[in-house]
Amino acid sequence: MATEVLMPKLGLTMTEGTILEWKKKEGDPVRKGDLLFSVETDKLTNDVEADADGTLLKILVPEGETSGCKTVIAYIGAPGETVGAAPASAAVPAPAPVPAAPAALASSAAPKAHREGGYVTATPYAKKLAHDKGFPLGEISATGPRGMVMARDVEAFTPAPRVKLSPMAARLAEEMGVDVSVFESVNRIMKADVLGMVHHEEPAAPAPAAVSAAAPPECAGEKPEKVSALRRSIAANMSASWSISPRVTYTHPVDATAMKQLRASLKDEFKEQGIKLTYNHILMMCTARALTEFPDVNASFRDNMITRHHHVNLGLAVAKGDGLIVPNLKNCEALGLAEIAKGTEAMIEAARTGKLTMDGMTGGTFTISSLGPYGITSFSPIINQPELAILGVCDIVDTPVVREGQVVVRPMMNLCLTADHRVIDGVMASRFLRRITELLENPCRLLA
Amino acid sequence: MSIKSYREATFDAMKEEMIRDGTVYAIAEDINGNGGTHGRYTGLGEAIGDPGRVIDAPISEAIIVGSAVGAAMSGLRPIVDLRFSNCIPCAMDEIVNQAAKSRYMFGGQAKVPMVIRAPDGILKMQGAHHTDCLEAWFTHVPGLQVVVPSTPAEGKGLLKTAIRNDNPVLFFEHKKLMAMTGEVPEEDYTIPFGKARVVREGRDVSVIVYGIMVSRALEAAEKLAAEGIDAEIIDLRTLSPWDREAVLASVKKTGRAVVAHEAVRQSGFGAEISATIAEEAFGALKAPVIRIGAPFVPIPMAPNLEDLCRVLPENIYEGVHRALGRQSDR
Amino acid sequence: MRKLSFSMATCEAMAEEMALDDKIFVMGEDLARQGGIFGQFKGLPEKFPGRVIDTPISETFIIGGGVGAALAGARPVVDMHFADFIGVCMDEIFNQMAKVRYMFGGQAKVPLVLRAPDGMTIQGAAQHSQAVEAWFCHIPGIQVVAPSNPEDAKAVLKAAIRSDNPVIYFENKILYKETAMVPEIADEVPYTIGKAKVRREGKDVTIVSYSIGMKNALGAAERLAKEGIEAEVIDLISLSPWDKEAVLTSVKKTHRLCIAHEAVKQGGFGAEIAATVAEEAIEYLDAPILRYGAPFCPIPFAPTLEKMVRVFPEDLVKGIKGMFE
Amino acid sequence: MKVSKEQALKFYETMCLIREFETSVKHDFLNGEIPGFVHLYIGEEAVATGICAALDDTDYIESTHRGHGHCIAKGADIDRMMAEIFGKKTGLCKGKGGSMHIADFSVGMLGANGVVGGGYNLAAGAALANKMILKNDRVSVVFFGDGASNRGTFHEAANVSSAWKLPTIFVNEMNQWASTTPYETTTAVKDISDRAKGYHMPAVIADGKNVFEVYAAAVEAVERARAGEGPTFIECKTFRVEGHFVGDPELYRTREYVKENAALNDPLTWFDRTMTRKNGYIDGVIEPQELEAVRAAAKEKIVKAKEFAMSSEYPDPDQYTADLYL
Repeated sequence: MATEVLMPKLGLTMTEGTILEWKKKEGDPVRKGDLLFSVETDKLTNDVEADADGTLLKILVPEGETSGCKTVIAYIGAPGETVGAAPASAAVPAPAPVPAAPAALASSAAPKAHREGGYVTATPYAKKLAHDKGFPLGEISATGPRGMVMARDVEAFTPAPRVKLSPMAARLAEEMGVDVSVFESVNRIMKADVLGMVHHEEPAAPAPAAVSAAAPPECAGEKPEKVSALRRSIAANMSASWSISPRVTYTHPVDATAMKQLRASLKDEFKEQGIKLTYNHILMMCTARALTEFPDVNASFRDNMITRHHHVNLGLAVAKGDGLIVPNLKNCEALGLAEIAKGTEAMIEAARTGKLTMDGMTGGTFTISSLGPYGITSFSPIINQPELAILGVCDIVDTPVVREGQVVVRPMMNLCLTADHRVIDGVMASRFLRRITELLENPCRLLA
Repeated sequence: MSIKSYREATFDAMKEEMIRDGTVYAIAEDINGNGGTHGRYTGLGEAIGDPGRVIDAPISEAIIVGSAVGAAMSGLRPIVDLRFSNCIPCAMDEIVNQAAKSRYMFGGQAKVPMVIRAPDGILKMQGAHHTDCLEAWFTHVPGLQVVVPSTPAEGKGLLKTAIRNDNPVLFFEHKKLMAMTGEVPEEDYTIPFGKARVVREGRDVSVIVYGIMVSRALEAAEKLAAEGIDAEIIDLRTLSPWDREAVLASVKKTGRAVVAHEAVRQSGFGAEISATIAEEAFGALKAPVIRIGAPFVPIPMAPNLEDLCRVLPENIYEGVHRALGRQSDR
Repeated sequence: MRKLSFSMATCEAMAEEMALDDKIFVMGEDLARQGGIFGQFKGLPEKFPGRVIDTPISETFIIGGGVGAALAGARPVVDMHFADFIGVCMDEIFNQMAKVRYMFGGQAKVPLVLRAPDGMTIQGAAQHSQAVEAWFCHIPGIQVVAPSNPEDAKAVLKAAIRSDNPVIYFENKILYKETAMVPEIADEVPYTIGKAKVRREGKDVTIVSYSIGMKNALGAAERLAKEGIEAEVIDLISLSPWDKEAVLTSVKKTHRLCIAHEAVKQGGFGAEIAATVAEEAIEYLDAPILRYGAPFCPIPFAPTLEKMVRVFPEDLVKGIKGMFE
Repeated sequence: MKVSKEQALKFYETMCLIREFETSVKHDFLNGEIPGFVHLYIGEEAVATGICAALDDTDYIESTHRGHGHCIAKGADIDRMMAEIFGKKTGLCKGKGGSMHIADFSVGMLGANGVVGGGYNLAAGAALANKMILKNDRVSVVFFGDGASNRGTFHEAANVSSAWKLPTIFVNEMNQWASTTPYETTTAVKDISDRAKGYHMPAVIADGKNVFEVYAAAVEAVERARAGEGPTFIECKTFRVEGHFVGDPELYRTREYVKENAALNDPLTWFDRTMTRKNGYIDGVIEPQELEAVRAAAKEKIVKAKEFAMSSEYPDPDQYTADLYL
């Protein structure tokens, strides 16, 4: 009897996945634990391991195609074994996603068998595994005998972002089918947030009827094309942010001379340690320091409540394929330049290769977006909710400036801070921006 | 190397040891008549050129074992044969209160180097008085050592160790082993007690067995391998002392354990093994520890009922599946 | 209710049952003249002349004879003097007592009680101190009980005498002197063999024991309570059959299991309990199973050495606290 | 002592039944139809027959692993005996016991015993219960071989039986072979009955091929037992014609030796020879054709018994846990 390979449900909100690559061809021998395929979800790209030994008999969902979770996408079995045709559900693209249940209600989705008396039964190793990974046992669906969670269940589990909702928000989210997980937040989501989303979130996969209704006039060769899950998720996030935050962008010039000198003086010695030092890293260091001094900027705002974060988790907008993701580096305030440089490069590499962990994606407190390399001298970035501000970094341009009455040429760079006026007024924004400038223009102050 | 039956291999072991050491002698009922049960002693006296050291005993287990304890304490190395494990209880006191304790009670003044050979296990329709596997009792008795060989070669090496060993040793030999043949080294070799043998390496599940159950486990492993399940099989060889380290190491590797023996399941030695795993390899367990043994009844005579009391490859195969969570518990 | 010692409680049980059924008789060494070496038969010879029989020192006859008497329709209660000597009549127990009913397809029954005083007294040494209950839990066809206090001693013995199966009744020698309140009139059904009792309710850890081991279990539970750990203490009372359900239910509640007995740990009955939980409820455990028993050596004589082979409440306390680290 | 001709024919019938039964069992075992172990009673028929003839149905016997003869002599149902030996559900023990563990409590046959010397204490216990507890006059007989007389259990049971004057009758089947060992090589006494002296027990030696002699000894022993005078030791000199078990290679003795002794000790030929001419056991003689008729009838019974056994079912698997606990 051949084993079915299912489209995994990697996390609470995933309803479908797109096969990026099959690591094995039909007819290849497969051992349990081999990489079998990589799948793109609305958040990350995951490599999925085979759960059975045998031969990859048949691939039902080819590369590039999307299929709903838990539908059969391939068969593994004995060589030559014949397998039934693909179940209808697998052949057609995923159906419109059901509203994702909020995390708070998620456990109701998992099998009941193993939770009598509220205790989640699991093998000792599964418990250890879940504990080490910080997974909540209760959310892991059990496939073991007597309904116990097995190690394999823990391994197949990808946790949902830890979203907390107010009861009212949870109800609304359910009724209106809002995917609350797009808030990657440590904060409690309130009614207002959900309502804010409803008007802007575009349906992840419009019902066919809706499509024809909204269809643009058909010209030869033109066809509405489904965008990637990642793009849809970006779209949702951006519109959400746009609707939620009344924002102002402040621009301040920086004399990059000292910054360039600093990099020049450290570059080689860092290189020896195999560390590539960029202006971004210096910028992050200074920003982190400034943020520790402006708790209201290193914060998030919700339902007229402000949460001031104890750590600076600096997000960095990273281009990825046709999209953009924002991984963040934790506790930057405590990191030295070398650590920041190392951490950042690793993070970017991970982001580009889809190796990011959920943890690397969530919990940011402030974001930096740099378009310098593209010669941009001014722009107004959009805040990465529920943060309160984002720093846009522009190109360094040799510019004639007046110093002590003399016109001199200096490498100048614009910093564009977009701040949420609900919390951050002009003066605070300016002071913050000015502080970063001071630190960049005179890095010794970092020691002060 | 040469192909020998278990009967021949253990015969060689005794012959070589009795020639090497004049203090070794064998005593049992019918030992000269038909060469003892299963003909394991046929021609032994002549083979060692000293028929006087192969002694016919009256039907009196108490005397056979008791006298051996006395002889051992006075410098000899008796090999005692009890014909059927079910005869052991007739000499239980001599074994657990005399043989096992004499050295300890007397502060090490005496030693009791003796071997008690006891054929056991289900052959065919011998009924309740000739078939029990009683090894568990003696693993609970400090002072005794318990050996359960699994092949002709193992039998030879372990029996030699048992004879040279200075402690009282119970040597349980499944009746189905007697005719089993296999490669047996010609040379003189011994196998240390307390060292298990990994019969087959595997990564998915540890199957812990001993005696006749080893070959049955291997049969099960073949079938499992065909399904891509890779079982590791451990032959304990000796139960007291037993190789905890080997078992724990294997279970920590595979995360799953199946313990099997032909003896009655309740309070059998399998309980000690799986209890130890539950204590000391707990965090590594990916599944319940599966324990397989005979049901809680004496062995019935009718063949179809008797079959229900055997532990066969199918039972181990099914147990492994349970350990893998392939099917839920019965 | 009045205070009664364990041994007097067993005497009462015997007297009450013997008065009800004159097929019941007692047979063993040193019974008639001094009522048993531990006074556990006091008064019976006088009350029931001719039904308390002094045997020669012939264990195979005491047990084998008991089996024969049972087959002939009597209801013998036989005494093993010291459980240590039970090996002398192992064949009569294992091959006869346990099997005759089964081998003969249910034609016979063996309503026999074997009373076996066991355990360490003070310096009884290797051949007068053993706890060997585990052997008999491995034998289909007999039942094994081991009460831990005077009240149970009486109820369980009455149940054993009324049972139509051979029952081995292990009575710990230290417990004989234990006194406690025991009801005057026993219930109609004194005790159901195979049922455990929860001696103390708790939510944090389950301690399972029986016979003298209960002293350790309850002692440890008290100390643990002072440290905020609520132990549930289960007294198995009957080892074969044993109350698997009671243990599993408790473990599913507390998620931790500690087992203690006086017998040698290796191959002891604790292993059966632990193995059963490891197979049937491992998914409920939050910590490795703890098992306490004597180390692997005979019982030494010298007090300093004997102390080394005993289990103490402190041992359990230490181990159980470790479960919460 | 003299008996009626009917009684003599009854003896003969029983002995023939045993002989035919064992012959049939041997044949079926060698043909692989009967598994396990079977130990045959051929050559010793007069002992079981003579002893049991002196007992009532309510008296008890404890048998050995060579117990078919005792079972038949005590009056067990032959069909169900045969079925038991084949392991069928219609067997006396519902297929749980087999040859070595055959019993018929309905006729006071308390069971064969797979353990050599396992029966003494049980018999003594039954005797004790009957005399001292249940207060009736039933007697218990324990059969045992010369080999089994070396078990410690013999001595414990003999001592209590005599000390308490229990109605136990020790019947030693002195067949000269302790399985494969000539008894004299492992036994100190020439006559096993010498051991009775040590227990202050009256002993008598009977010619094991002479059913009348055995019967007479038994009658006397039963009288003593019922009269509360205690146990008796009856040693019956006989000969084990077959190997220890069917299939025994008998490396320990020659065919000639066996033939010779079998002829000397065979109870049936002795009976034929003695009864067909004037003798001191019955008035008159028994005609050869009368004997022939008895033999034929016995053969027929056994054929039927085998048919019954063969046509019976094996036990239902779900019965394997039955009959253990009550």
